[in-house]
Amino acid sequence: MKNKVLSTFDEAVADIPDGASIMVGGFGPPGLPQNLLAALIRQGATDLTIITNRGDQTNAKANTGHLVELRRVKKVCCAFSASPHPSQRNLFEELNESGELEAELMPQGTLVERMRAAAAGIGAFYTRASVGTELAEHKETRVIDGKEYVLEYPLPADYAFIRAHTSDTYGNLQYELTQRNFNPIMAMAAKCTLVEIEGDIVELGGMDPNQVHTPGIFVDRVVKIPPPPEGLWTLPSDRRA
Amino acid sequence: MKNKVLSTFDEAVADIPDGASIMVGGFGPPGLPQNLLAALIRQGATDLTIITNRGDQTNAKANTGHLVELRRVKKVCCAFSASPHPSQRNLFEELNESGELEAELMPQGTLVERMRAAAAGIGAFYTRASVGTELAEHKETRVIDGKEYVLEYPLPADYAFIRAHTSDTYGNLQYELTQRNFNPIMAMAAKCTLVEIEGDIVELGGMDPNQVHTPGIFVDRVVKIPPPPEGLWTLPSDRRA
Amino acid sequence: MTTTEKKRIDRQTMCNRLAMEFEDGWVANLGVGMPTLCSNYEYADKDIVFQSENGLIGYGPLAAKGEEHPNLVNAGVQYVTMKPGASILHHADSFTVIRGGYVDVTVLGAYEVAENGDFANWKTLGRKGGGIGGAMDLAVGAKRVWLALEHTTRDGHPRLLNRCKLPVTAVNVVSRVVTDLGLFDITPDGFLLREIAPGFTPEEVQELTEAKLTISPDLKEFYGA
Amino acid sequence: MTTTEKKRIDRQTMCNRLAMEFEDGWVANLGVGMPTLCSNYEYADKDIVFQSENGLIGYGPLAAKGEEHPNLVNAGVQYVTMKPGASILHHADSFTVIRGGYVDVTVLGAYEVAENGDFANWKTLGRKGGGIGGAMDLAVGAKRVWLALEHTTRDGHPRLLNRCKLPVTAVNVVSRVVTDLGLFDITPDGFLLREIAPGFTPEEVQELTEAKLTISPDLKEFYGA
Repeated sequence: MKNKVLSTFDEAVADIPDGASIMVGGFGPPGLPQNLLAALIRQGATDLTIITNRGDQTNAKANTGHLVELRRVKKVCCAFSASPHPSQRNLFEELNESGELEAELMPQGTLVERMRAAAAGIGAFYTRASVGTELAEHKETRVIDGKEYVLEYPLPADYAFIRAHTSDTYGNLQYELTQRNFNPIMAMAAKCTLVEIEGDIVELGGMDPNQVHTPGIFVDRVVKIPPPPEGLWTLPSDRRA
Repeated sequence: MKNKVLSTFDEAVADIPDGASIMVGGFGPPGLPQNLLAALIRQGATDLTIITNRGDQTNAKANTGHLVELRRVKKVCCAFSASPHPSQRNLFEELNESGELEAELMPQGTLVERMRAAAAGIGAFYTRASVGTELAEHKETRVIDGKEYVLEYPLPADYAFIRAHTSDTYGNLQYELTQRNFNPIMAMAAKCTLVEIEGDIVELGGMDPNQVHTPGIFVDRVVKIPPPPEGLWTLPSDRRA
Repeated sequence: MTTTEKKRIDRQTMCNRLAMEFEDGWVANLGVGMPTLCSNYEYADKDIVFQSENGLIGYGPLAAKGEEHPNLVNAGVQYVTMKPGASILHHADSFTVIRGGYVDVTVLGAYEVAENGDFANWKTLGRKGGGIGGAMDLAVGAKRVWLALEHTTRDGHPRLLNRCKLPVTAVNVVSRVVTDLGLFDITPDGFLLREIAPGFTPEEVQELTEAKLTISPDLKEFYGA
Repeated sequence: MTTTEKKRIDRQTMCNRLAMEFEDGWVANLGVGMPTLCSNYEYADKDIVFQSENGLIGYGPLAAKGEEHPNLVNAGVQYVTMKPGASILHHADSFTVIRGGYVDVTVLGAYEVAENGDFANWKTLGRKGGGIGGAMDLAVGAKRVWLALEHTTRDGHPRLLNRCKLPVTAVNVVSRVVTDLGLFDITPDGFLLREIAPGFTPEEVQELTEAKLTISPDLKEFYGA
């Protein structure tokens, strides 16, 4: 099976064009593809659509928020488009308010289900999440079995940036604990999936077929994260500091 | 976490009422819950709705086909409602033709996606499978992004009968190789999930949280398969004989 | 009621009061912020399985400083531990748990709650964006939606309303509310005051509430206050 | 064409002909029955990943007798082996692979195929039931739908038709067909005969075909026959 391992993150992101849509995995630090994001920041692509859980992060250097600060993001699809408290109001929110950036906000379950629909060839689906709220105001609804549902459409992307623990050379992946989160679904939903690996990249046959979380058929490029300072690692102590 | 282990299959199926809907896992012998089916056959519940990949099997003693032969099945939802060749025509097919039994036939991907919709609180979904065929004749269709889709509704069940390799006492499950098939989805889609275990039932904490295929929150009753002849095991040599 | 000193309920006691209603074997999802305090309650012989949106089932107390696992957080991105029997799902399967009805109770925070069971917790006035997270899915998917919130805003405006003024998170879903002034059920008749903060009279609580309260004939002092 | 002895193509050669068109790295799904023979082809330095509906990715040859793993079968419930790098999905994820466009080619059997790309392979005349399996999902999801079938029925009726007479499996999806008489592409103009069985003339093949054939200006003898 094809060897998908590249040696640098810069190679991995080199062909990403302006205007690309990119899913960015992670839920908090676990599973966040910091090294791919850092490479994309160096690479320069602009006019990007970012699909990620939180749109409202602008403090990290290797986060989608930094792309927002650099004015390289035109749209963000997310489950958080404002910080929890008005006092934490940040640039992302200001750009959204001024219309310089479009933030499409949706329930987290709808976000991931729309990705899954894109992955699974589902044309649209009905969910109860957001029924009766302002998010459903201009959406089609339907009563099924006595309950109201909102119609939601697939959310595909050109690229997925994800982080996993272990890979083989074909890109079969294993995640560690809550590093999993959105990452397996993004790998299935995007046309081209880029993965940064924390642990080992093993030879073909080195991973138990029963314990592959994301099969390599969904994965296109794999890069091992180098040790710090070259490689980016977030440790709990960084967050507590 | 709650201990869900029972000692006999007869206990596990004791409360299943007439008229119940039951998902039966397995794809070929791997993952087929033979011991739960044998217990259900002993138990006597009738007027059943069976949801399973193949409706057209009547040769095995511990298969859904035996329930059909005993005239205890009113409906089967499946991806096969006739044997591949007319010469293999069997009782299931005859009962379907005479109207004594209803067979609802659908594409295999639709079958499992309808189960997943039931599991995931999805009210309905659009798929391209069966578009333009007689299966879609009386179904709602919609053109999305230039392609025609058929609307499909959830397929829930009262019970799921599945087979796994390893369990812990809470019902966290691991499957072995293609034993997995429909089983994880059925566990999520049914109100009450019964599992037969080929290998070990380990203590809480004895299974790697990263490698649980079906979390115990989806599982209700677990029984270890005893050695033959009491326990039913199908080995490849049985099928080749 | 005897006239004791007026005492608003502290947040941990509020959450304890909901937590003690959890039943053995329940799967519970706790919202970020105050609801997380429900995990501090001592459940004794009751076995509660905590589930979080990011796919973690069966998490335990917060990790001790220096013992955090870098890849193990709950929905509030707090470093947690796992109980024996824990497991991990991806996000789509995690929301199958949530929307599919496998969560027995979710305790959420809120800005407002209305007597018809609507509540608002994702967007404040005058802001274009908001923070939904898993709240809208939990609100429609969990078997029980309970809220923990301060009875009034910092300015003293009531949060228990006839109808929500802020954009709602879901309609007609809340069945129980705890505030620093009492424990309420939401019934077809609206808010039912079941337990009241020490020293407060039902009239005083009504004064701080926009919606009309029904007072339980069995009204008690707030348990544990 | 020289006049050689008439020779219908055998099934393995038919499937080899399709198999040799597979490209390096493709994910392939082979239907039960004749199409399975595509896995016997010697792909040499081309790496083909075989996927089956029951969630197996990267399976290898049939298991030797006595060496079958009881929990390892392909979609035809044949005991198979795994190649290094194989993995297992559950059925819903497996049909994500299939409907989601990750299958580069599916080779299916069929009773009939029409010049507009419709085909029929799940139900015969006079029967109420049928056997669909994964065929309808593969037909709409795979990037390429290729068929391997006998050119005529046992009674000599053509299977390459203007329009399908049997209930169709999918509409407008087939792009390539191999029969025991030749290799055909389906183009906007219908069937294009590209390679022909030894000893047959295009006129003879047309005689056994309901649909009007276009003959490739580059018509060759069936490769490998």
